[in-house]
Amino acid sequence: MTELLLDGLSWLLLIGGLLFFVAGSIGLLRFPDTVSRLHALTKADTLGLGLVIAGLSLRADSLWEVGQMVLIWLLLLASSATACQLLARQAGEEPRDD
Amino acid sequence: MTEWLFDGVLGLLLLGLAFGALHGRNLYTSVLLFIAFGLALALIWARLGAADLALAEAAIGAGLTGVLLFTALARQPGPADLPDATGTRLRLGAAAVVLPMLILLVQGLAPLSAVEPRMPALITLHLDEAGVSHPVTAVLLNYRAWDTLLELAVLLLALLGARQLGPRPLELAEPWPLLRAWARVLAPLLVLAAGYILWRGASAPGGAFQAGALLASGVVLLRLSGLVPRLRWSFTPLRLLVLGGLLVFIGVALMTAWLGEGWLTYPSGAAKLLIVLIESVATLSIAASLSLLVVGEGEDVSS
Amino acid sequence: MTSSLFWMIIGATLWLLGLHGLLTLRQALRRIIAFNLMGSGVFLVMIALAARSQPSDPLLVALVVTGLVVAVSATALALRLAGVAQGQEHSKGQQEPRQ
Amino acid sequence: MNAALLSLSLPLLAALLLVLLRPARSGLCVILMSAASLVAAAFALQQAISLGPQLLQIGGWETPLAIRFQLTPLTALLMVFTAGLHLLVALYAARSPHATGNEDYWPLSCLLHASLVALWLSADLFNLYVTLELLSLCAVALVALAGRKAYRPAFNYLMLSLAGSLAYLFGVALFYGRYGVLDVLVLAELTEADNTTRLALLLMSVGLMLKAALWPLHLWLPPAHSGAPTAVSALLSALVVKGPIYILWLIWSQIAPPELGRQAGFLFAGAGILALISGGWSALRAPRLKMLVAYSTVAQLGYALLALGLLLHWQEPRMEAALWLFILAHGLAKVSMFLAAGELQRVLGTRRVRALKGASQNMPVAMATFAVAGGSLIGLPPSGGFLAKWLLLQPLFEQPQHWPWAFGVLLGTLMSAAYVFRVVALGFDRARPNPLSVKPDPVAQWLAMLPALLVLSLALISEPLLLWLGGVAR
Repeated sequence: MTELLLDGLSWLLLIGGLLFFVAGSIGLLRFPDTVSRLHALTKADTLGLGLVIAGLSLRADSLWEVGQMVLIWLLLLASSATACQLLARQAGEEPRDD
Repeated sequence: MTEWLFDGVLGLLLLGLAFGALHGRNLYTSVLLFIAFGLALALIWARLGAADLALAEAAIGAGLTGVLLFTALARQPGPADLPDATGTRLRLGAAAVVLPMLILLVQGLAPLSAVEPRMPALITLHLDEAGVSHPVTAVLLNYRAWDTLLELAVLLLALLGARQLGPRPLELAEPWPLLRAWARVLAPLLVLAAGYILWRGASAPGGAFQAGALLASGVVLLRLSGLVPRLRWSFTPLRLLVLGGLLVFIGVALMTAWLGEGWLTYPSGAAKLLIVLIESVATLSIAASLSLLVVGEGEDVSS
Repeated sequence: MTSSLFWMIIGATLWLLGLHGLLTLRQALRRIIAFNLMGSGVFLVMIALAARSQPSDPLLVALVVTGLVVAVSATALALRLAGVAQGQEHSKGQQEPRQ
Repeated sequence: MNAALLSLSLPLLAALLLVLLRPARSGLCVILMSAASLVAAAFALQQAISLGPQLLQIGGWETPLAIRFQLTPLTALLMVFTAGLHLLVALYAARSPHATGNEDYWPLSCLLHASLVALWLSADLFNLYVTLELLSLCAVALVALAGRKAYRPAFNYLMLSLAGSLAYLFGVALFYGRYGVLDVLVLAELTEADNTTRLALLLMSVGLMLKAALWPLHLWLPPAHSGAPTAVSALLSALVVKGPIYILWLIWSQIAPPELGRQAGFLFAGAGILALISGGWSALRAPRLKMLVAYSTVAQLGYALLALGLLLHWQEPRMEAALWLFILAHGLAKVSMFLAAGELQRVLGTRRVRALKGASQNMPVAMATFAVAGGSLIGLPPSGGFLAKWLLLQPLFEQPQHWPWAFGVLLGTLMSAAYVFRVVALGFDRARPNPLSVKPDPVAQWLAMLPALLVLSLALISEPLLLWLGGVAR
């Protein structure tokens, strides 16, 4: 029973994460200016990857694997936050970039 | 069945991304889709059992090419949004030429899937004499080391060629505390990861090129956050770093030809040592060359 | 049809897509992308050929790693060249080029 | 074999040291290096003739696993040719710095030398691809030395050259997929005339023809070769395009099954005749001197293509000697012609052909160089060009059904005579010459004359040369 529940929950999380990725990618392509593109991008990064990792953690064999995945997520969170701030600053300095 | 579904979706996605990258609405979309294409390709390499290549594609193919494309896009003088101005008639004409070629290609390729390759057996047979236990590294640095040597020369030539094109000043914004702080954290991690990938290359997927690309990304990061001074070609140690891989490689080739058994024939027992030596120096050279290609600012050639 | 043949055909299609782009496109950046697609097409054919045996033929994987580095070097040079060639055409007639 | 390896590593090492140390007198270093490499190559040639063809397994691995170097009299001869031409161009370039662009010319020309030697020696299809890429990146970097006006031609050159390489690589992948080996000599015994082989040969030939600027894929060549600095134009026309031609010869005469060769040979020969005519016509109409010389390269490569085509079509071994003699004679004559053209262009301060009026009164040596080199291109006796054409025509005259080919060659000869005389007639005009913009440099003009004199001297040793080439080619 717990097996089944865990499995279902993990699928739910995975699908949710993928949806965020798809939405983020479409946003990156379709949004008109830098700031809204960044908005789409960071959503996909943080939430999408977070959900996927949560989903995969439920299927992991050992805590060691979960730890690795969480480490990856943290690393990505920090760099995407930095990169995003940097891009936003750059976009703010220019009047309009496209 | 699931496997076919996965393969089919991945293949069609790849072609779709490729088409989008070529004919995207504007250059920005094209570049973006091209990077996505590179990542999809890395996935396919992993699916087809070429983990070395997946690593290399993610680091060099998608990562570095993407950065280079974005740099070029930012320096685009004209409005980048205009779609490409080619006539529909030309496109259709070219398609009419290219489509029959597809039939030809498929006809030529179809019999190949049934052919049994015999090289893998030969490679495994000699693996314990090669000095490394990972077959791809053994091919790259022992069986076909001459290819790898020439490939380092190709990288050097790209650098020398880019140098002829005049200075390309890098306009850095005022260095910014958050970026600097993060770069300080990330750079050592990248060095660590590069070292690990290099060391792992002897027994598992990984190796000099992947490690070099990672190191280069660290250097680029540090340079962009203003933590490293300008990379000057006139600075002799930098040139030594760029040329080191080739010099050591040729040195080994000459030594083995002169004193040993023949051109690039490693003496038995010393193979592992020589391969590690060549790989480490080559990693540094590759890292230096790639970083110069990305953030090198060039100088007047006469300087 | 085997999986290896499927990927070979995808690779060949990719190569032709790149070739078509190279023949018809005029913007330098797009042509460079087209060249890269052609390269990826050949590499895909090679890796599909490598996947005929289990594990993958290491020789072909090594050849593709070499080819990839060559392609990236060429791309870097081509992008720089395209940049300066375009910049120069852009400034033509407006001002005397610097230097 | 060691002499050949020395001849290969000298330029490679010299290039790296030049980049690293940036000596003040790079020119002198390169002259000494290429002279040493020439001596080593000559030694290798002597060895190859006395001991016969030699093979080296790189890394000491068994045959299909290792890349192999093959040293045959032909590859050794090509090594001597490469080192010799590099030496001649370096002598001129050291004398006239304006012909090089900037100091980076020296390491780049050394790398060009090294990559060509690596190409001649290699007997492995993928290794040949790497050397081809090395060669084209080197050539592009050299063209870019000319500065801003050359960037656009250099970019087009690079893109087409890369596309050609990828077509070639596709062919290599097909060969490996079909036969499981990359070694040329092993493949030679395995190949069969099936669909895959045919496709692989087609892709490789198209790629190589694009890279060698063989008609009809030659359009990138004239702007790139004429836009480069003078010494670079000479190297490109005399050496770089010969690399892909060598590989083309290698895959068709060694790997391809003879029945496929017979079919393709006819197409090659036809393309050769068309190259002669269209290249000659464009050269005749070219407004600029260096453009004229560059189009003449397109036309002259037609002879090589014709010789290769007839060699394959009739399996006629005499054509082999003709092919290589064409390559040698064209290389020497073209170096002279480009150097003379560059010298004329610099002294007169203009690139137009029309400005040459009466130039012989001020620069007799340069004009004479142009005339002598042109004589060899036309095929006037006594010259290397005449010998090569004689070898080509002999089998054509023997049977009446071959006379149409001979007629094509005749037409090509008339065209080349026309464009050479167009320049020479203007130059030796007794009219009032155009004013000079800088003082002519007689030493540089004599240095440009040197290769042309060598072409003439090929005729003096014609008999042993022909006998020997007949042996080499086999």
